[in-house]
Amino acid sequence: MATKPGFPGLTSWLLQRLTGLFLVVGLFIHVNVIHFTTEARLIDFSSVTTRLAENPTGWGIFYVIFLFACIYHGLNGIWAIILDFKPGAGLLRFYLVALWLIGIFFSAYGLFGIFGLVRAGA
Amino acid sequence: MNIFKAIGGTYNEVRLNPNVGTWSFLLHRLSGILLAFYLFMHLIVIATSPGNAGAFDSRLAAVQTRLFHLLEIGLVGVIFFHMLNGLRILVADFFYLTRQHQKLLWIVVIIFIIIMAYATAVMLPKVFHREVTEVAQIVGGLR
Amino acid sequence: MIFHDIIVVGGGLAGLRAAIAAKMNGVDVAVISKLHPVRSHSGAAQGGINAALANNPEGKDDTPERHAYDTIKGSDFLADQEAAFIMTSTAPEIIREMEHWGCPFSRFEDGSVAQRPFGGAGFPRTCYGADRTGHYLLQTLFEQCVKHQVKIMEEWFVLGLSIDDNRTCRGVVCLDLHNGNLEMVGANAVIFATGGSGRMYGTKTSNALTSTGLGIAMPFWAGVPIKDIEFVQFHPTTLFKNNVLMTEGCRGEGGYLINKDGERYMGRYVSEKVMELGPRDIVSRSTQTEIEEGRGVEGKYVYLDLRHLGAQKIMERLPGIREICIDFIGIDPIEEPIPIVPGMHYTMGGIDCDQDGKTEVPGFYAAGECACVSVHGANRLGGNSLLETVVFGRRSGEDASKYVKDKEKKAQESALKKSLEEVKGQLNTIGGGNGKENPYEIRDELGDVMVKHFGIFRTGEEMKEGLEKLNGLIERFKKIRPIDNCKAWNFDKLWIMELAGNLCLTECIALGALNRTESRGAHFRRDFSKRDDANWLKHTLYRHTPEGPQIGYKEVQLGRFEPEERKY
Amino acid sequence: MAYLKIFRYDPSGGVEPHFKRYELPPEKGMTILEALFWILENKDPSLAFRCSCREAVCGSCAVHINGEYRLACKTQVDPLGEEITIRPLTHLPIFKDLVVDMKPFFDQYEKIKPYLMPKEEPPESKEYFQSVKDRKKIDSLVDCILCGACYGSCPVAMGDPDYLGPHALLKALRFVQDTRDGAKTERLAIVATEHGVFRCHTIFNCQKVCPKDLDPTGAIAKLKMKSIGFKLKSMFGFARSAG
Repeated sequence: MATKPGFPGLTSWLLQRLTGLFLVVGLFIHVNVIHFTTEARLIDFSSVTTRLAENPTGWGIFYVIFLFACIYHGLNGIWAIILDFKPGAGLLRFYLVALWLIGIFFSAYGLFGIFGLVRAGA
Repeated sequence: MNIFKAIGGTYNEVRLNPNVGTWSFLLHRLSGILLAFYLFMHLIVIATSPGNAGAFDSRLAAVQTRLFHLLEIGLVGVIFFHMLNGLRILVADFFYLTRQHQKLLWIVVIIFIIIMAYATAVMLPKVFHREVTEVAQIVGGLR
Repeated sequence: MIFHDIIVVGGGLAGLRAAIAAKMNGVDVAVISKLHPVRSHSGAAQGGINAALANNPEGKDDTPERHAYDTIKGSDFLADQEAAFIMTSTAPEIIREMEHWGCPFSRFEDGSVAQRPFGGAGFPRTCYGADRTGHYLLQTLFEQCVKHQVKIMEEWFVLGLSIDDNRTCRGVVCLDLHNGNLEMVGANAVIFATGGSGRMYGTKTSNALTSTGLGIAMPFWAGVPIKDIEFVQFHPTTLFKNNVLMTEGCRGEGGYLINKDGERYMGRYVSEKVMELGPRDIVSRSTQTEIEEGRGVEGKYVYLDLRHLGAQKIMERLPGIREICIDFIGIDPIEEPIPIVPGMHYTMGGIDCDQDGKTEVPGFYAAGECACVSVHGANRLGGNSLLETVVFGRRSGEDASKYVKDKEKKAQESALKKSLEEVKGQLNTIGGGNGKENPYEIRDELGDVMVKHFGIFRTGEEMKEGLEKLNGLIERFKKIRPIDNCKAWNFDKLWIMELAGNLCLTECIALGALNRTESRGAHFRRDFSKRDDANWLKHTLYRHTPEGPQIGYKEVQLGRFEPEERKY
Repeated sequence: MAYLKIFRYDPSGGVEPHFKRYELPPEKGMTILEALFWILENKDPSLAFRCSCREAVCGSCAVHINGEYRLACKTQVDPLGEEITIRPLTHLPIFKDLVVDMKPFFDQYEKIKPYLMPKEEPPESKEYFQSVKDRKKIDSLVDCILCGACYGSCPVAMGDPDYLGPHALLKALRFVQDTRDGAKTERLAIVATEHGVFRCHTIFNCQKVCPKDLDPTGAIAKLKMKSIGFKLKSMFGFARSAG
C-alpha cells in the first residue's frame, strides 16, 4: 500500500465546503450592498461603478475570488449531482468536459465583466 | 443519466422517506441547481457590456421591473436557505453534530425566517414603489 | 451437479467456524444455509462465552479443570467427561483466537477480556461483549469468512441427507429458495451445524422462528442416531408475553429475582452464596414453583429486578436488554423490574457424535446445538453453548478436512439421485394430498402440548396424555392442506417441512422422557424426583424405524470426577 | 380493525407488481411480523418475507412500513392506524414480494475488507491489549445488524450502485477506530473516494431509520474528517504512515 493514497473526491468535497464558507461571507456582502438597501433606487451603471470606484483594488480582488468561488461551487455541485446518478464512462467524460468548458467560459466572461466595471469606475 | 428516471426516482425517495432529512436535502439540491442557473444568467446580464453605460443600463432595466423585484425576494430566500442549510451540513460533518441535525435544522429555519423577514421588509417596498417603477420605465424607454 | 469436498449445513457460529477451519486447511468447502449467515440465531446469544482465562480479579485461581468440573456437575454427571475436558481446555485458546480475529469483547481496566460470573460456575469466567456476545462472535466469524473467501450458498434449504448403501455420507439435497428447484450437492463430508429446535415449544421459547430442529430430524430419518433429546433446557428469565431471552448476565451482574412480595425467593432453593446464580434447571424450577404456588405477580410471572444496579451499569453492560424491554414491553429496566417467566431455551441432545463431531456414518459430522457431543449432559451451563459451537465447530472442520484428504473429488450421483427421489417423495406425501388441516394450527397446538406435558416439571401421567395428543397431531399432520405451489421463495413449503421435523423430534422427546424414570438436570419428573445413577447414568439413543423411534442406550464416559450429589 | 396493504410481486410466477389488502384479526399487541405470519398461515401461503430471530437482532425483516424502513418484528401494529402499507427495501432487486436480493448490499460490505488486519502479531497465549477507553471507541459501531434499512432509505443509493452505503462505511469506521487494527490507511483509501464517504450528502435518513439507533451519518462524517486529516498530514509530511 502506498503511503499516500489518493483519496479521489476528497479535494472536490473539501473545496465545495471551503468555497461554500467563503460564499457565506461573500454573499452577505454582495446581497447586502445590492438588495438590502433601504433607499428605493435602481441599480444602474453609475451606481455600480461609483461603488466599485470607492475601492477598486479591494472590490476587484473580492469579486474575482467571489466569481471563482461561485463558479466552482455551482459547477462542482452539478458534478456531484451527475455523479449521484452514475452515468457511463463515456457520458461521464462528456459531462466533465462540458462542465469545464462552461466553467472556463464563464470565468473568462466574468473576469471581463469585473475588470470592465472596475475600470469604468476608476 | 436519464433525467426523467432521475426525477421519478427522486420522487419515490421523497415519498418513501417523508422526513426532514430528505426534505432539506431535496430543497438544498433544488436551490443549488436554481442558483447555478441564476449565476450564469446573472453573469450574462452584468458582464456583457461592462464598458458601455447605455447598454448596461438598458439590460439592467429589463430585469428591474416589479415582477423581477418580487422574484428577487425569492432569490434571496433561495440563497439564504441554501447557505444556512449548507452551513448546517458543514457543522454536522466537521463537529460531529450528526445526532443534533434536527435541532440544527430548526435553528436554520429560525435564522432563515428572521433573515427573510428583514429581507422582505427592505425589499418589498421596492416592488410597490412608484418612483422606482417609473424610473425603470424611463430607463427602459432609453432603449 | 455441484460438488464440494466439504459441505457445511448451517451458517451459525459452529457452521462458520467449521468452514473456516476447513478452508484454512486448504479444503474446498461451501456453507449451505437457509438464512444469510449473519441472520443465524447464534447472533441472539447475549450473556457470554466461558473460558478459564482467569482475567477477573476474583477468578485468578480459575483453571480449565475447574471449568470442566463445573460443566460436569452442571450436567448432573451425564456429560462425557473427556469431551467436557477437551472443551474447557481449548476454551482459553479459542477465545483468544476470536479476540485476535477482532471480536470486540468488553475489557477490564488492565486491557484484558472482561469476565462476569454466571450461573452454576465456581468462578467468574464468562467472557462477554456487553450483552451482545453472540452477535459479536457471529459478526467476527462472518468477517473471517469474507477474509478467507469461504463460499456461502445462502438461502438454500437442505431437505435431505444422502447416505449411500455403504453407509457413507455423499452429500445433501437442497431446495434452492431462489427458484424452487431441488438440487443435489455432492460432498465427501457433510457437517451439520443447524442449531436447536426450540420452536417445538411453540412461542414459549427464546429461540428464533427458524430454530426448528429439522437439521436434527433429517439425519435421524437418514439413519443417524440422535442422543439425549429428552433433556430440554428452560431458561429461567425470558420476557413474559413473547419469551425473548433476558440474559443470564443480568443475574451475573447482580440482578435479583423477586416474587410478588418483593422477596428474593432463590434463597429458599439454593444456598445464600449462590442465590440467583444457580444453574439454569434449578432456577427455572424454582421460578416455576413460585408461580405455581401463587407467589407470582398476577399468578403469571415473577420479576427480574435490575434497578439497584444503577443506570450506568445497565447502559454499559446490559444495553441490549434495556433496548429489548423498551421495544417489546415498554418497560425501562432502570425504572421498573422486568416481568419474566421460564421459557424453552436449548436442546441438550442432538445428533450423536464424538469429540470430533464424527457420527457413526463416515463423512457425516455434526457440531453446535444440533449435535450432542455430550458436554452438556442433562443441563447446560450458561455460556457453554457459544463455547461448544466454536470449539466443536473447529474440531469437526479439522477432522473433516483430514477425512476428505485422500477421497476422490467427485460426486456420487447414484446415491444423490436416490435421496433426491426420496425428498421428492417426502414432499409429495406431506403436502401433495388434498387434506383440509391447517399445518400452522397443528404447530400451535404442538407447542401447547409440549409446554403443558413436557415442560419444566413432568409426570408420567401427564406425559402419557401428551404422547397421545402428539400422536393425534402426527395423524392430523398427514391430512394437511396442499403446500402452496409457487416455485420461488416458497416459505409455505419451508415452514411445513420444518414442522415435519419438529413433530418427529417431539415424538422422540416424549418417548425418551417417559422412558427415563428419574430426575436428572433439566429432566425433572415429579413421580421420580431423585436421580438414579444405578439405572440411568446412561445416554438415551434414538434410532429411526418405520414404526417410530427405537430407544437404546449408550455409556456415559466418566473417569475424572465421580458422580456426587448435586448441591448449590 | 387494521388492514395490511402488502406489496406483491413474483417475477418467476408472472405476477405483476401490485398491492394487496389483507384484513387483520382484532388482536391487541401484535407486531407487523406476527401479522405477516398470520396472513401466511391463514390467508395467503404464497406470501414471501424473511424473518429469523423476532427480537430485533438478526436483521432479516427490515421492510418499509408506513413511510419508514423498520424491522417488522419490533414494530407494533396498533399505533400505525387503519391501513398499513408494507413495501420491500428499495434500491435492491426484488426476488419476490418482500424478499429482496441482498447481494449488492453484501458486496459493498465486502469491499471495505470487513475483517481485522492486525497491527502486530498476536501475543502468545494472551489477548491483544485494548483499554476500556479504546474499546469505547468502537462501542456502538459493532452493533450493526446489517438489516439494510439504512441502505433502503439512502437516496444516494438510488442512483449510484457503486456507493458503498451507510452499512459498509459504518463497518469501515469500526475497523478504523479499532486500536488492534493496522490497516487504517488501506481502509481509508477504500472509503475516501467519490463513491465512498464523499458521495454521502448528509441526508441523515440512515440515522433516522436505524433500528439499532446507530449513527451511520456520524460514522461517515468521522471517516471524512479522518481522511482529510490524513491527507493534510501526508501533504505536509508530518507522518509517513498513520496505519
